Amino acid sequence: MSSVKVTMRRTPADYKTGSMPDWCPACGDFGILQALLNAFAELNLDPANTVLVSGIGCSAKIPHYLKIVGVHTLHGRAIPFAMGIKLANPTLEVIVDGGDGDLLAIGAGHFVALGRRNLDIAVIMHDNAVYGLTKGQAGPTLPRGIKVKAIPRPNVHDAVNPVLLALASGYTFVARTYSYDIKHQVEVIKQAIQHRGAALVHILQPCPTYNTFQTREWYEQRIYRIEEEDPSWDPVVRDPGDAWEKYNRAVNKALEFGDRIPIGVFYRNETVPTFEERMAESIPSMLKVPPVMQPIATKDGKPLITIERYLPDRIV
Amino acid sequence: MSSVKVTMRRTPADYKTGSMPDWCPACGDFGILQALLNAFAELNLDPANTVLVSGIGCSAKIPHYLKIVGVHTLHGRAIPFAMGIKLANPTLEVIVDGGDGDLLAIGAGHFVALGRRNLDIAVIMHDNAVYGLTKGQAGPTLPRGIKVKAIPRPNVHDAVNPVLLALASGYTFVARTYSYDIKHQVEVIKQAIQHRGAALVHILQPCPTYNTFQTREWYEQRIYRIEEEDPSWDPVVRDPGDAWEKYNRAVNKALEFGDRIPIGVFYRNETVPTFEERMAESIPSMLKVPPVMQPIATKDGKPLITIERYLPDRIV
Amino acid sequence: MPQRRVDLYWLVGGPQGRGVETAAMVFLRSVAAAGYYAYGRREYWSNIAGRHSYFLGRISDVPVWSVKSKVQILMSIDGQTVIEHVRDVAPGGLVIYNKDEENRQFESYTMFSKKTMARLTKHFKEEGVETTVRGAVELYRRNGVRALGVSYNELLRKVGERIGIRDLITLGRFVSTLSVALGLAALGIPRDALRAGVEFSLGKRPNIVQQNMEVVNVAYETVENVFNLGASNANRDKAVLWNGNEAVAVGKIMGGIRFVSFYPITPAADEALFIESRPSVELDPSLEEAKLVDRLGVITIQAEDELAAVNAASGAAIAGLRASTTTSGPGFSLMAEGISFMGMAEVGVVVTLWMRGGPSTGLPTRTSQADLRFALHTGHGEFPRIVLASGDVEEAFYDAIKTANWAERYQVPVIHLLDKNLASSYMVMPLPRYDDIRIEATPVEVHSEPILVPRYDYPLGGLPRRIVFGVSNAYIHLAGNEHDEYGDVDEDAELARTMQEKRLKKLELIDREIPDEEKVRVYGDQGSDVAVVSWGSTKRAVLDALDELGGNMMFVQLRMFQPFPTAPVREALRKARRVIFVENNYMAQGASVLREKTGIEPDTVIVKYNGRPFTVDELVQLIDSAMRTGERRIVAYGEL
Amino acid sequence: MPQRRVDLYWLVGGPQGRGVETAAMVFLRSVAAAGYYAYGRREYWSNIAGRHSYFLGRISDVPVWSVKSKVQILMSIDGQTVIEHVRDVAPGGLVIYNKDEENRQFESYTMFSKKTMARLTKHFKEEGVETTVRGAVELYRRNGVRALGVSYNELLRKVGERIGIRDLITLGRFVSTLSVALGLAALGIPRDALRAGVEFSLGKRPNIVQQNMEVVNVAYETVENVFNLGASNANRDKAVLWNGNEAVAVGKIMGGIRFVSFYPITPAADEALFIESRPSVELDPSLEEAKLVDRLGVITIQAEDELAAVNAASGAAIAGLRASTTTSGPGFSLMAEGISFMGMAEVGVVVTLWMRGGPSTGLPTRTSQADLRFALHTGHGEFPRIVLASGDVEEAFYDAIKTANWAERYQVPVIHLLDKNLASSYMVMPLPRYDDIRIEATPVEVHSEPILVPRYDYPLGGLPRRIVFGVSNAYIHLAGNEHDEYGDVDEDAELARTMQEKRLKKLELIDREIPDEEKVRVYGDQGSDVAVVSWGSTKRAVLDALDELGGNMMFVQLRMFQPFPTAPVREALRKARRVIFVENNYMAQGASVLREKTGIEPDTVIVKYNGRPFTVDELVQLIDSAMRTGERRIVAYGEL
Ligand SMILES: Cc1ncc(C[n+]2csc(CCOP(=O)(O)OP(=O)(O)O)c2C)c(N)n1
Ligand SMILES: Cc1ncc(C[n+]2csc(CCOP(=O)(O)OP(=O)(O)O)c2C)c(N)n1
Ligand code: SF4
Ligand code: SF4
Ligand SMILES: [Mg+2]
Ligand SMILES: [Mg+2]
Repeated sequence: MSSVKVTMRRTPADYKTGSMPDWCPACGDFGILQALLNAFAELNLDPANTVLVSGIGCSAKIPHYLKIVGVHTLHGRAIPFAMGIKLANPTLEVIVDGGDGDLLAIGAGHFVALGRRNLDIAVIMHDNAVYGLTKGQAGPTLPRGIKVKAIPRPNVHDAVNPVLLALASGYTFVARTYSYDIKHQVEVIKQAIQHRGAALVHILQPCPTYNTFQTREWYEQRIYRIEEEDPSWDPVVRDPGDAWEKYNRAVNKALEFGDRIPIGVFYRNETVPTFEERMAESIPSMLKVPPVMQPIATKDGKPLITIERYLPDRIV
Repeated sequence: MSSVKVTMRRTPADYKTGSMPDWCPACGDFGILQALLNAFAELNLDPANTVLVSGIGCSAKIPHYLKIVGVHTLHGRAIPFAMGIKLANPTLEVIVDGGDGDLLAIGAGHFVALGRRNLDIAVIMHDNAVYGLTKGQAGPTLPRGIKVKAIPRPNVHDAVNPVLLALASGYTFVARTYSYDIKHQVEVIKQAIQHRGAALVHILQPCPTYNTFQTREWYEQRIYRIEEEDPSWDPVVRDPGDAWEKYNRAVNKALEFGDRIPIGVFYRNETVPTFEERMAESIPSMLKVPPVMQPIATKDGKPLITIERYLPDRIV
Repeated sequence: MPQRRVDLYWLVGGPQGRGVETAAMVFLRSVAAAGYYAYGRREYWSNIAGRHSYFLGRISDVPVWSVKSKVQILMSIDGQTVIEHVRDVAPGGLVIYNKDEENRQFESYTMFSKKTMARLTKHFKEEGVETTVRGAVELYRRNGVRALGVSYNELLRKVGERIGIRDLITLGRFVSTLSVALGLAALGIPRDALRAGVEFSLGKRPNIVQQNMEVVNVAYETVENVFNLGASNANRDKAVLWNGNEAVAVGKIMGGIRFVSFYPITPAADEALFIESRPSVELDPSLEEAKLVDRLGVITIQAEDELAAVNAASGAAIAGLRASTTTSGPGFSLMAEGISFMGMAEVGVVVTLWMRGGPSTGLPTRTSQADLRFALHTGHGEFPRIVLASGDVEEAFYDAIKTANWAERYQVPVIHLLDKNLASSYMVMPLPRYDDIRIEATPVEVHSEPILVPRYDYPLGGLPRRIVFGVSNAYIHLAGNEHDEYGDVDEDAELARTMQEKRLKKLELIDREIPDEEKVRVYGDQGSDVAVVSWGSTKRAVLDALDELGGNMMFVQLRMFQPFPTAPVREALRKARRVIFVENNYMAQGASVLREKTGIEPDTVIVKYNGRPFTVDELVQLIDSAMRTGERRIVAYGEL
Repeated sequence: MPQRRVDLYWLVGGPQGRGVETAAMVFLRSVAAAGYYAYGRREYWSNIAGRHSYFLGRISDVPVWSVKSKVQILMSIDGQTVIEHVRDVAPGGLVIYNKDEENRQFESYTMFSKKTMARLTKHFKEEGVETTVRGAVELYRRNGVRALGVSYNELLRKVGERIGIRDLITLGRFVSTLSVALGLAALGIPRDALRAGVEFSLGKRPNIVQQNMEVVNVAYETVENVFNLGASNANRDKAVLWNGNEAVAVGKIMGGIRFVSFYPITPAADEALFIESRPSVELDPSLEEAKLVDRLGVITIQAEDELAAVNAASGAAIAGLRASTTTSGPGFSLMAEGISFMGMAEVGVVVTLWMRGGPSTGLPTRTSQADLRFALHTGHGEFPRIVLASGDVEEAFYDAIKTANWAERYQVPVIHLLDKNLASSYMVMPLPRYDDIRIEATPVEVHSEPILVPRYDYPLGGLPRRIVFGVSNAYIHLAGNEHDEYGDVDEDAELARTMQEKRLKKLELIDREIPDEEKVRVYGDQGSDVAVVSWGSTKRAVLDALDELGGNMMFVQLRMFQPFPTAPVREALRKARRVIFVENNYMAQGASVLREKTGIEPDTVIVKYNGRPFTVDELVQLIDSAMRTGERRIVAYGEL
């Protein structure tokens, strides 16, 4: 990813703004916020070159609590916004935060498209399986037949599996973690940010207010770390030739989500060119001088190109 | 699925309208049209109770060539329209036809959501890997790095695998077939229509005008029938207990798409309740008297309900 | 209707998620049980727990649906409420607060809006009082407001003793009941009326009811009856207590709507969720129709996004079911393409638009009337549509039925404009006059043999055929492309022209068929010198303001914006020497439509765009100021 | 400018996908090579191959950009063209057709529009001729048109002999060149000019050029020079041959736009694809700027849908890049929410809207001006925006540059209204005056240390700060919710009011800063009795019609609709005794805006809504009729 100017070592507190989160007490989002603060500090990210793009939801309030560039956008659309930002300046660290509703219901099309692009951004999914901010409707990851607090009848939709969907869509880094486990989160988030390509961090995030099913206890009974159970687990593709096998293993692992829920890195493959690199094939200057730094006119405001030069074959 | 009034045996010609398709010569869509005609005749579908909903694209012109109820809607939105129709009258046969762009780019969110619902409709995907009707841009299934006729640079997006995506989304019938193989298509389409639940028929459809890469020859060198190669292949879940294993096998089979392309049925599971059934849990009358046939008022136009009856607890 | 003997404004506030809604419901239901009409508007942040939230309301002997910017009684759950509303209680009024919080500083309320806190700090400093709850109490007193401080902890402990709970944290759950019980006691509402209030908002489990009634008892023992309302002697008829979301939901069902799609969004979702929680409606067994089905079903679909919601409703309508979708600004933006499709394919769907503060995510939980122009012009291309705005909860209910009729008959999108002010404002509403309600079912074409039917083969100025899938025995084609009578795509220039004309002539038919009084209503004397013109949820505040102002004034309520009733509006305003337009937006959109459609230019526009509705006193003052100064544009600032 | 010595209308038609475009390009480039200005509008179906398609155009000594409904020369690739255009050639004109198809019945053309065929069948029957190509030829002759039938097969065989190809199917690929070469021969265009035409549309491979030049030779040997144009003696300056899509694409790049997102849609996609095929622009090495980068990059993104397209452009603009997205009606509908976001978050993006026939999918390849109101009001809530409509390809080019400047400066969505008529109409356009072009870069805030910057802290009536990500060394927050100066969410009522005012006051600033002549242009004598008012791509047809009508008339072209230039428009129309409004839609939307914004009510509106633009002769006749009859509404029917 982009190079980071190291001027000083920052602490988690350096990334805190004065704004107090207005989440409910014990909300899983607090854990994610802390993990981001820690990860940013450990990576010593430059706040002016780190952009966090969020959608709309409880989760999406997070940029206001972080002293970095924060872009709080539209429900479901954080990924397209992030794409525009990243391409305008590929040297930026770009991170997307969103809820399960944000990214997998209204935003599912963009979620899939990001995989197809392998744009070098990290998507942090706050998965509470409900629509928090609109008062607890079923989210796309809530299992069918479950009746959580605020919904009038048991959920009629099947849950989608974010890890599997990410793998099916082409993400080259796919991981799952848990919002009350700060340490695990920090590790995974750091890797996702450092990964060169589209990364998904699927965070199991209890919503104590509305998700009365997937509670802290529920998760903690089920969660296990992949590499603890299987010390030989190595999700990293080091050679394109390995990709097929590692991908298949990741997909099979992803299918596991029920009584036991694996957390950790499922898949990581940096042998696939990023979208920026693909674009640079036809626009070679893009990775040398970021587009935002390229000139648009002469000093006195005259055009840099002429039709004669740009379109000689059209001159008649 | 719904029962079909058998008043007479219809032939494929009975389902033909006077309108002549305005597809290009040798377009793969002709094969799909023929397969639909044959399948409808073999199932002897009642034209007034069979609804074909299409999006926008070359593919989406198909309802105009069929003597059934045809609803030619919006680019990417055929699935939501079909959902409304099917729920309004669950006794209808509802089929969606759309292109790869229609269903997997602009419509990807609905494609995923349909899987989560397992609504009893069949989706016929005309996959030519290009945007035919807008003159040949790369479609979401075109492999990366390929430059087909009308695109100015090699494709910068990775292809999405429709079969894998359908499986990841929860479709309970997933199959692939090939548009120049009428017989195979008819078999698969018939099964999809008869399947109780959300069905995907992924049809490899050459576009001789724009897809200069995935041509007839290209496909015919790669395609093979799953059950021919593996006579023990049995994709049907007969018992919920089998679902896990059959699903896993289907996913693994789906990963195969390259030098060899499997066609046939990947997965079929009727043990999952359909969306109509899930809805009927809270609206029992729905499957007895289709909503379109339920009364909305008394004969003389008076309301059927009163607040006193509907909301006694709100009377003050 | 009886004389207005009682007319009292109230407010109850506290942190979101800590019982404000419960408290307000206890309050409303209790005063209703005492025989009053009542009203309460909910104000809250886009937040689940902790931000300051309140209900502002009124009680009276007659139906009421407006508020003033000063209340007679303020009931507080926390100290922040006491601080935030320091200017909102009328002299002579009463504020009830928790003495335990007296010393708390502004900053100790961590979810206080930075801006509001800064402004209040300035105010307190200027007044020379400390920035604490105590400082606020001091200011109330200076303004002639009685401040009644009681220790909530002490009272709760007293309750605890009686119900056998010691733990103060557990007892905390009674604070919402306590806060309003104290108020109701001060108002002199008969104590037994509170049982209905408790049961209504907390359910009828005896244990819960009994515990809360102990809270009530303690409150009544603590506070003396100051206002002395007693039970109403108005002897009003049965009424219903609901908010706009609920009234519209029930209107839809009564109007035959059997499919409601939505994607969760404030302030629309509660309408759909209300239906979702009562999806099956038992018919009166004595009805003829009950023989076919004993329970009617209403399908609600939580879609994956608003694109799915709008087009699924279209699908249901295409199949022949009365269908609707409900949303707010951001979702409505996503529906533009689907609405344009309805125009082309001739599909009738009721699109309910609950306006909220914009643009973009804006102020998701605050009100506005800024989507009028967008509703009028949403969707590319030209097509007929109906745009109707309801003035209050009662109208909204009846309009939900009418729009359902129109959508089916004309096969056009019907946009029903409402707003957050209506959505989450509760009122005690007289029960509907069922005899005035008509569900006008449009005849369905039914064929004996399956047959190809040209859906669009209808005469200029007429209506498309009504085909129901699975009933009509017809196979039709339908398209969003330009098409011939059969719905098959064709680009012939003459065809394009004539189909366009067919579709758009429907507007003239609609205009002819729908009576003028649905489109524009005049209150007061048509011959008045001064006409106040407005639309939507400002209605009651305007009417009440004109009442107070007296004089030669009428109110012209614009209801239908497409087709626009040009002639009746011109007629209504013909004699007005002065026209004052009131609306809850910046651009004076309603006034621009008036100008566009009638050539009438209002002399003054009074606008408000801070996310809060007009209050009656604000309008009294601003209309009066408009009359005196003739200013062209007046901005209202009221923050309640 | 020289006198108009040559002024000739032409048409070439054939089945889509069988060389109509190639033929038209050969034609246009050839006459350009002969020194003429030329114009050609493409008409085609939403179809890839087989439907009837044609180019309708004009050539002259002076720049031209309009057509009439009768041409002097009709060149046909197939017999259907001869049938479809049977009424479209002026007496004395020439139709060139393929004798081999003479016997073909209407029905043998399987992709004939059912409706068009039915109408032509009726016409042929009434005229008593057979429904074949021969019948059509008979009708041409009756109308005084010379019909020149040649056997295309025979000519192709002759070509085949010379280039060594026997197979008639293979030779079929030359039919497009043949059809126009026959026409160009009849026009008397110097044969060597055709080489440029062939190279332009078929490429410079010597083999191909040589083969096609043999086609040309055979054509020139076959047809005599009827019109005797020769080379133009106008001696015109260098010009560029392009269409509106291309002119806007180049205007954007010149105007500094470096990011164009799109989802394929007619008629917008060709603009983006044009850039995508030339993504990297080599700088003149002598430029100072070439030291930093030798090749500028322009990013084009084919998004997964229009929601992604609009918001990706917003993202790029937020980061500080000049960004644009391009679309047509259906896509624009999907952009409403994103545009509303731009309004709230203060993001400047050029949204290029190529209008086409609606509503819904409508007539995807036909023109219309029916999205004006939608562009003005799209997106929920109220926010500033600029809406500008260009009148012709030349204006479109310059406007693409200006809109890029404005979007950056004002940080508002800028909607650039164009239409299909502009998109795929080619013209020989004088090269731009580079000296008149200004790219006005807005200063960027740059800090020496990373610092928190309140992006929205700017004075009322001012502009938000310009921060470039990775350059400014600033961290900012940005939100689509209502926010404080720091972009942090707050719902305080006073804050909401003042932020709303800050944003909307930008409209007044924009109105002050942008000169009147960008907003409204008056052609002809300001004091004229009669004013024809119009907007968008009708401009040239109106101007040419007024030219022909002569008399005391002026043309008022409305360009900017938001902010609307009320005072200048009132001034322009002050003396007009009669106002005639011309536009390509049903509802007379431009006229409604005029009425809303100025109170001026046009005496007559002339509208057309069959998917086809106005022709000059149609306007001459209808304006004249408006003058004579004073009718309030006149509908134009022309089908070409
Ligand atoms: C277009 C649109 N539709 C609906 C909404 C209303 N809305 C706000 S937050 C939200 C869902 C939040 O759920 P999720 O994304 O899972 O985030 P969470 O609050 O659970 O963190 C919705 C539907 C909106 N803002 N915009
Ligand atoms: C909202 C919207 N965007 C874009 C278009 C333009 N459009 C028409 S067809 C099409 C793509 C067709 O591709 P596909 O769905 O793969 O169908 P095919 O033509 O290949 O069968 C597009 C983008 C549209 N009609 N509506
Ligand atoms: S509603 Fe749930 S997700 Fe939202 S802040 Fe509260 S606990 Fe967290
Ligand atoms: S463009 Fe391709 S998909 Fe479309 S009709 Fe032609 S061959 Fe078929
Ligand atoms: Mg969530
Ligand atoms: Mg396709």
